[in-house]
Amino acid sequence: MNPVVNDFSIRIATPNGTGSQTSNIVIQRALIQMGLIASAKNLFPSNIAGLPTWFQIRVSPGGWQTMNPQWQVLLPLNQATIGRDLRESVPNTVVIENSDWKTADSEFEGLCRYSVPFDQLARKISNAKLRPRLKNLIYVGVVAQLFDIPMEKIRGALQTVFPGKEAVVDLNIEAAQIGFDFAAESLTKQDPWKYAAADQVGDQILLDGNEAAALGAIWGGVSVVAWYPITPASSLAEAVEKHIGRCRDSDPDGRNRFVVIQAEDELAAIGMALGAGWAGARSMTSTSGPGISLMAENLGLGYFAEIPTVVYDIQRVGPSTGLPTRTQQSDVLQVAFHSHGDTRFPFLIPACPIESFQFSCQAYDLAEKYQIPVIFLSDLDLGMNSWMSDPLPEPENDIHRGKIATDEVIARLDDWGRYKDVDGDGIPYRTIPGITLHPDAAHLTRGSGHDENAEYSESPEVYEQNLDRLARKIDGMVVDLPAPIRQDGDSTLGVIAYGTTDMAMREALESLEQKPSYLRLRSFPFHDEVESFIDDHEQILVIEQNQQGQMAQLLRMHFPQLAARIRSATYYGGLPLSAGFVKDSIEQPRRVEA
Amino acid sequence: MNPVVNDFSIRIATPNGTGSQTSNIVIQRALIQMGLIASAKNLFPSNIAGLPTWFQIRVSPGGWQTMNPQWQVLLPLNQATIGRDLRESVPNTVVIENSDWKTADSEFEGLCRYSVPFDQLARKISNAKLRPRLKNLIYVGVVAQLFDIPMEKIRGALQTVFPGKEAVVDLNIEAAQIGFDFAAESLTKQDPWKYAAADQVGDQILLDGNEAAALGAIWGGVSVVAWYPITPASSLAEAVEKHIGRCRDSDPDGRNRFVVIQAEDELAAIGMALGAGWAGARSMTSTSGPGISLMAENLGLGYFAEIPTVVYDIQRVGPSTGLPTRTQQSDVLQVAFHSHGDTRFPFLIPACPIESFQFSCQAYDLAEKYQIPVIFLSDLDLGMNSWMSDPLPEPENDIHRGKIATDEVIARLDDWGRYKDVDGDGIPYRTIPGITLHPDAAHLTRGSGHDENAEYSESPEVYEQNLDRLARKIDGMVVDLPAPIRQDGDSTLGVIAYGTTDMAMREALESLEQKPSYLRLRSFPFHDEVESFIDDHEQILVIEQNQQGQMAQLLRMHFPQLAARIRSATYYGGLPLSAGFVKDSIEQPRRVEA
Amino acid sequence: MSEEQKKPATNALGLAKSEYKGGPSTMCKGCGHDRISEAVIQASYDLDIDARNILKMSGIGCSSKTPAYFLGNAMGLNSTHGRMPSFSTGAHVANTTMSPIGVSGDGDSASIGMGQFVHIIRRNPRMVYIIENNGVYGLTKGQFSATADRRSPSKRGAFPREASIDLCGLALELGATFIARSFSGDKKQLVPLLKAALSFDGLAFLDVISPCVTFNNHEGSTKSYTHQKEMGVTFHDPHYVSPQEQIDIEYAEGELQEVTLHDGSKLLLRKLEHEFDPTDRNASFAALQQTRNKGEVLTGLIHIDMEAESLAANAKMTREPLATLMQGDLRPAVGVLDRINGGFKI
Amino acid sequence: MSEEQKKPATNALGLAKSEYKGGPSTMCKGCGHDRISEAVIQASYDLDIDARNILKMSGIGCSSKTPAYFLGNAMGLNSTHGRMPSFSTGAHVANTTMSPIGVSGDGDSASIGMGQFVHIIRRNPRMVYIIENNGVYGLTKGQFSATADRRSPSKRGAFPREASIDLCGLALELGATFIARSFSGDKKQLVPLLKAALSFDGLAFLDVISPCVTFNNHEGSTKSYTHQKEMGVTFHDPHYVSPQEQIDIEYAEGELQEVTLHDGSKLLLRKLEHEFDPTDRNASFAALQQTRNKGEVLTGLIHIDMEAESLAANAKMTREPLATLMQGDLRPAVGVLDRINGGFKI
Ligand SMILES: Cc1ncc(C[n+]2csc(CCOP(=O)(O)OP(=O)(O)O)c2C)c(N)n1
Ligand SMILES: Cc1ncc(C[n+]2csc(CCOP(=O)(O)OP(=O)(O)O)c2C)c(N)n1
Ligand code: SF4
Ligand code: SF4
Ligand SMILES: [Mg+2]
Ligand SMILES: [Mg+2]
Repeated sequence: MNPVVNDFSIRIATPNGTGSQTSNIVIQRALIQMGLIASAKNLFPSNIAGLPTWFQIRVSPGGWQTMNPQWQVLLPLNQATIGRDLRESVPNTVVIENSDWKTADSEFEGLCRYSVPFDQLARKISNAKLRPRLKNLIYVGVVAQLFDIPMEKIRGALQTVFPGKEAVVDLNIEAAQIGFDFAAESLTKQDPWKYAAADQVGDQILLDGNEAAALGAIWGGVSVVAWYPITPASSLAEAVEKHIGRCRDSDPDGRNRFVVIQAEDELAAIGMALGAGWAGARSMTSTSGPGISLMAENLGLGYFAEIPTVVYDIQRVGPSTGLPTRTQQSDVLQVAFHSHGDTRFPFLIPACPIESFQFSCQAYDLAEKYQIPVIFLSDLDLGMNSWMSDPLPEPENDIHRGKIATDEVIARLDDWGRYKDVDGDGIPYRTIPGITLHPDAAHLTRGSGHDENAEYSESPEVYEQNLDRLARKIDGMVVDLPAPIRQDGDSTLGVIAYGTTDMAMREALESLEQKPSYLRLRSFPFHDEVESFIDDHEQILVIEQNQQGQMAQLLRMHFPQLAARIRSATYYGGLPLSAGFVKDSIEQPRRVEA
Repeated sequence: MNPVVNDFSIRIATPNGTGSQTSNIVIQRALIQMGLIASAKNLFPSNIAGLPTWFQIRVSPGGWQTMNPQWQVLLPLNQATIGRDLRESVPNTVVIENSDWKTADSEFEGLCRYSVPFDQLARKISNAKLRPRLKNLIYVGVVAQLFDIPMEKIRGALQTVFPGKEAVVDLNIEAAQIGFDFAAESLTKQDPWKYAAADQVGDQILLDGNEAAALGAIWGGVSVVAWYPITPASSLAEAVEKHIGRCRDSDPDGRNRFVVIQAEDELAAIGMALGAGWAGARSMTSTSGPGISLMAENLGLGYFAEIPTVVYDIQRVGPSTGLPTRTQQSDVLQVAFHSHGDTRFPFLIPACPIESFQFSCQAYDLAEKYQIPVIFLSDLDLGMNSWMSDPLPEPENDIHRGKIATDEVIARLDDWGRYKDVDGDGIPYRTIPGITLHPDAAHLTRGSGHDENAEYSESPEVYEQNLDRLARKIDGMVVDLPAPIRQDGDSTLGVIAYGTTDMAMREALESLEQKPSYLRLRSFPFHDEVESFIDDHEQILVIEQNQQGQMAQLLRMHFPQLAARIRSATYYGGLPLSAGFVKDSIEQPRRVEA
Repeated sequence: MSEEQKKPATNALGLAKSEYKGGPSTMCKGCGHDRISEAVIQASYDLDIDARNILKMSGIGCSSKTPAYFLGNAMGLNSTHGRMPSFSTGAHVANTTMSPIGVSGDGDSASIGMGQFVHIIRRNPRMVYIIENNGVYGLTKGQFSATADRRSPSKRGAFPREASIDLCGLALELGATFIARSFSGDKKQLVPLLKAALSFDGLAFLDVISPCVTFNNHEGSTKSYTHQKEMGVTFHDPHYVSPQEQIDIEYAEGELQEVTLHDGSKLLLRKLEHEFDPTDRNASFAALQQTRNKGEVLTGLIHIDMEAESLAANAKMTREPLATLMQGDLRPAVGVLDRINGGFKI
Repeated sequence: MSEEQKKPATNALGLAKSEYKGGPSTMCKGCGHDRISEAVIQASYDLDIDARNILKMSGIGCSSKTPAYFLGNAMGLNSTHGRMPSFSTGAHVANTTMSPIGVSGDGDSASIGMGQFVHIIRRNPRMVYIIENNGVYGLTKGQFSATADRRSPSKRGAFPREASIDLCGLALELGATFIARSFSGDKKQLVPLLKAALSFDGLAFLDVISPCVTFNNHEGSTKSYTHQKEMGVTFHDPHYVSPQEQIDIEYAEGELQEVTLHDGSKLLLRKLEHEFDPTDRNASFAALQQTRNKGEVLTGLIHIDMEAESLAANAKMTREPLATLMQGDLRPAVGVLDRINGGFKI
């Protein structure tokens, strides 16, 4: 059998909360240390311990980090799902089974089977107390032996997981070695899969999108963080809290130049973020589905009273509680027109850790320049899965705080007013309480009708003019928003995608004979390039991870002249999108509606 | 000067909270007693006492109840706005001024001026204590004398305002008579306007849309009402509370077959309504802008867990607090896709009190048949202004509770499951706790992923199938939703409007030479007729009361093939829409965007 | 095995205790919440409850998942985070013949749900309201909740910055009519209190300390099993006697306080060290104050008010379920609309 | 008129009292809220406050409109209904050199805002939190609020169905650090309490009974001017002494309790009939209980805790305004990102 090198996926099925996560990460990291781009998808349940988890590690010559819906190697180490795991495997899948379990032989038909007496082997672990946890390392050793991961890479990986704790590393290595030795002695290689050192990694790093976004916030100058725990957004706020004190200098007295507040709920979190933005600090909150819904009213105030803040919406499967630990892109229409009345919220859509960092950092400038809550629209796949990435680049631009009505500005401007469009761009000069001290500056910010001087007004004309100015302001944002990325193909078909769909798109494009053009949206409101891209193609297919084709709808609304050519292909099962779905959608439209 | 009979508007400007409302209503009602359709628009501030209010009474040969943006007669009885009131009046407007105030003569240039020493006349009122309130009746008398309203009609109107309180009526009449006598003696008629008895009224009644909707709820069988006060929706819940005990029989022990709960906020109000709907009662809540935003999360649960309830959204000017006492139609996009994730909420759009009654009544059947929160989308103009209307008609249909999984049904159906699509229409059979007792019936309703048997599931396929069924269910609703009303014209232009825009539309159509076709939407999701109407016309103009042309956007999304021909004309100043705006938009597109 | 041994014991409805179970629990092993589910099962079995007359209501959290694991024959609604009270109120008024058991967590009720917690107490619908109190957000992995107290470090050693909430003290201040605190590890106390709660016509609030073994059972935690065993105090042992039962326990004169509940059942309180009459609101305040000042956690029946009216009584609601009223009951008689129209005639 | 008479009196900043006014009030004539605005004006004037260092925060309601009617030179934020606390917390931490005065209503704070009210007390940011308590929703025309008490009928004669909330009792139970109640009609008491509140480093909560003349000042109302005059009781007269001032009032030995506030100013409490030490939390509980049991409304300083740490102190926040930190303060130094990237290297 010809070996197939560095081109297969391993799926590891375990119950969650049993410590298997460490083992899984160790395998991934060992591969990275071999110079391979090893991407991992963690399919975990909304539960703390005991329910099924799958961890899937993919290595491919192209270094794709897309989820591979099929796996070539399976470790069905969860008795609750073993039947299903075997049934879902294609013929010839390599199965590393626990020979201590009674599973009908018929279940393994057509599969390539290695039996490992995990429970027995576990008894060899010297530290009896830690045995239940260390036991998971045995399969690491088996995998290492079978597929050629050198044990020193396993050790290296363990050292990144337990930095500075050599004793712990040794304990883990002992367990892994038991597996390794068993495999070497008792298993006969019958499959083609193997790893070999390569040079895919270079100076790439491994991190998840939420942590990258958290760092972006710190580099963007966030100083007030108000949040409420929710999966998959918690890790973003927690990462800010973890890093900010270490990255940002304290004041001369050693006191913090930031504050992180765990609010009592999302209504309060967004209230705090907006209160801070109003008072002049760079502020943020992070949340997901149910939380973004709860923020509706206050976001409307932020919009109408023109208060900067940044809201991270890490999308999960909706509606309602949905699947808290699965991914989707289904808050698009909601955030675009969030809150009652005529509103339009700008949002940024990162597709990788670097964009998470950059867009997050940039969001603070945008929020302050345009005096509006800016939504950072990511999702669970990007946010919580770890990604190989080039190192995060130092931001190119300095922090810009937009138009501030300092005392000098007020004195200089003819007849300044808080909501006066002095420059014709719809953007007024905002005050910072305690900083702007000019006698004309004081006013009461409010969500009710107000005139250019922030005075209460019920005048229809004033109201219309104000809404018109707001529309102008938001239209004008596109010059500063991340532009779409266009890549022309050799077909009359143009495909539009955004966010994490990008990974699957790029992999699919690579494999297509006739290549459609591809436009990746990175923000809303839309740039003119979006219109010209649509105009340039006879057919447009929008591929996205929600049921209704929400972005396609948004595009139809904005480009009615071109709406007729916009079709959409949607996946909404909650798993990270696969290249196969994209390829199929392009080649043989399935789930594609007019 | 030739008299102009029954074709002019009177605008009365007063500070609010001074009791002038009674006088204004008395004039309106006296005109109605003369057989005239006298429509009234109350332009009141968001304040309890002291701020400017305008009350505008219109009589026209066509009996139009649209707001007339111009007035022929002005009573500028608020010193705070007199300058502006005069300036906004067109030449020759009749002005009944308070001669006790010092207003520059120049302000009255070009106007037809009657001076009345209101303060002096007030001293003639015999009851000194009540003088401050009764004083307002003086202008009623003046108006009556100048424009030919018989004093017995004034008395008749007062009797409808103070039923059974003849002494109060007498006190009011005394004050009105003072005005009447003064006008008769001291004013010389110099204008053409007058009223004359006519036969416009027939058996028409006078009521506001909120009260009609409240009665619709009672006839629709509502039994649990949970609400939180907010203008302009409070009067709806309060009207239910006022009428329900008197209309609905008590139980044999004299106890209430309903409960009205003033909740602590809108989150709780919708929670209670959904809790009640889940447990089998017909339930409702009423709110407006900020409140509908706060309901986002719970409505998502209602959608996904398939719980019936009725939500009245009486729209006011947004975004944010906006103008709480002004009208708009700007929650359209929000309610259509409320809450995070893929959702689509059905809504009903009444255009008059009778439809308020009927749609409200019908909403309970719809909510239960389709197991979904149904939105009743009205607005301040319809809800809080009083309208002449034919009497409310007895509902044609009996109450229908939809598919209930009674014990017999479960026994009959093959393998019933709470979310199983037995009939192929996407609508499952729902249980009613305590009523459905079959051993298979018990389950836990949840907002998280669930299979056909309401069991928790994270399966991608199950999730997709469930969302698809929901989409099918909602698509299917159109057969039961109020169909659009189509009226063909003689032009290639088709105009689409909905809700209170209808009044202005109909009046404008009457006055147009070349008549466009007119389609009035009455619900969402859209009927096929909407598509064919668009298809039948070269150009489509959607006229609505919000800035973004939200319904036009919704139409573009749903009919992308036809989107290119959909333009929109929008008014969003908060006043009731005028026929003039509609006419202008059709004739010489202004504020019309692609 | 003899015939007799095979048949499981059954209650007056002929049901085995196992028939009061729900699905298999997905809690972590040792989680306090599972003990509370067991107590609910025990109490329901003992009280011969037909589970089909129970409404299981909850919010979001590990605790709020537990209704899936008890009374599998009852219907339930797992609502949104912090909103169990409003959903319960609605469900209750829709059908006052059903008994709602609301389960919530300290995050669910004391953080996001604080508003609804306060207001359901004011409204006093008939229901059992259990907070499975572990001082953390279990399901989102161990952040502090509002009942985490300042002395109690997280697993990583951080201390809460904010004052903690004593849910019983709060309920008492708000005028709650039935307030008890218990401990998931103390079935002997919890079960009779649950029974009394189920017999009470009004809101019966139970704050149950329920350690989170995964995130808040470590040394120093004041919501751990160890801490509760050390610092928990009670002033009386509860004993529940159903209306049919005889009081067959012997007590010394004056040792026993008897509270007769709305359904005729009795809660007997055997006095321990301290004198304390939980029907006296001032005494309840004092007992709470006194123990708190000492850093103790008072458990047992803390307050009961047999005079207060429940929501349904107060709102003069029919005793029929609104949920089953028919067209004839709901739609006003023919002619009523004419009268209404007449009233709008000018 | 002599030269001297013409010039209005000014304070240490050289400002006339009129310069502390706001826009003309749009409250109903006689509304209690206007009296509270006046008290804020008076206190600010007396304290020589530069209004530009004040943040006026509010929610939605008649009460929440009043920040437009005082301190016209201060900036303010009229937020959303019930959310003043969160907006204030955010604004406060953004710039701890400013003093927030939050104004709310009983509807705004005790109904929709209950959650945020509870949690801001736990968090204890430095601010003055005033609830203008009239027992009704003024702005939406007279529905009961959660502080309406069961004995107090609406204008149309209906009685509230639910237990009322005593905001001071609640704040005390929650561990509030400064709790006072006053009456909009009692400037002599309200002004010194406001001054003390402004000098306090922590959340200073003032529950001010403020009759709504339009909807809740009728006979039988327990939030009317008459009722408050009849049933209001206090245990001590407050007198505020700024750090610069001498204590020039003469009191008998033991008649005076002195509380030194964070900025060195003093609140002198002249004892009336009862002994009562508001720094003793147990005494505060007792005083509240005792008066409530008699149907009285206790006013004055109810509790003060000079030991508790405020939010900013607790969070070890810099004393610089975060609002004005510059690129150099905010963005980590060059090289830090390399270090971070290094940490992600496998
Ligand atoms: C609106 C909303 N915000 C946040 C969450 C995320 N969330 C789920 S459970 C939970 C906390 C649960 O804590 P608690 O009620 O104490 O329950 P426990 O898990 O400790 O039993 C949170 C914050 C959510 N589901 N909904
Ligand atoms: C989310 C939301 N719900 C409802 C309203 C309507 N509303 C405005 S003010 C108010 C009550 C105000 O009562 P209170 O706080 O006591 O102030 P008061 O007018 O009595 O001073 C309500 C319910 C609103 N503005 N926003
Ligand atoms: S995380 Fe804590 S609360 Fe949740 S199930 Fe585990 S032990 Fe119980
Ligand atoms: S309605 Fe009441 S609270 Fe509002 S301004 Fe008038 S008196 Fe004051
Ligand atoms: Mg908890
Ligand atoms: Mg109030």
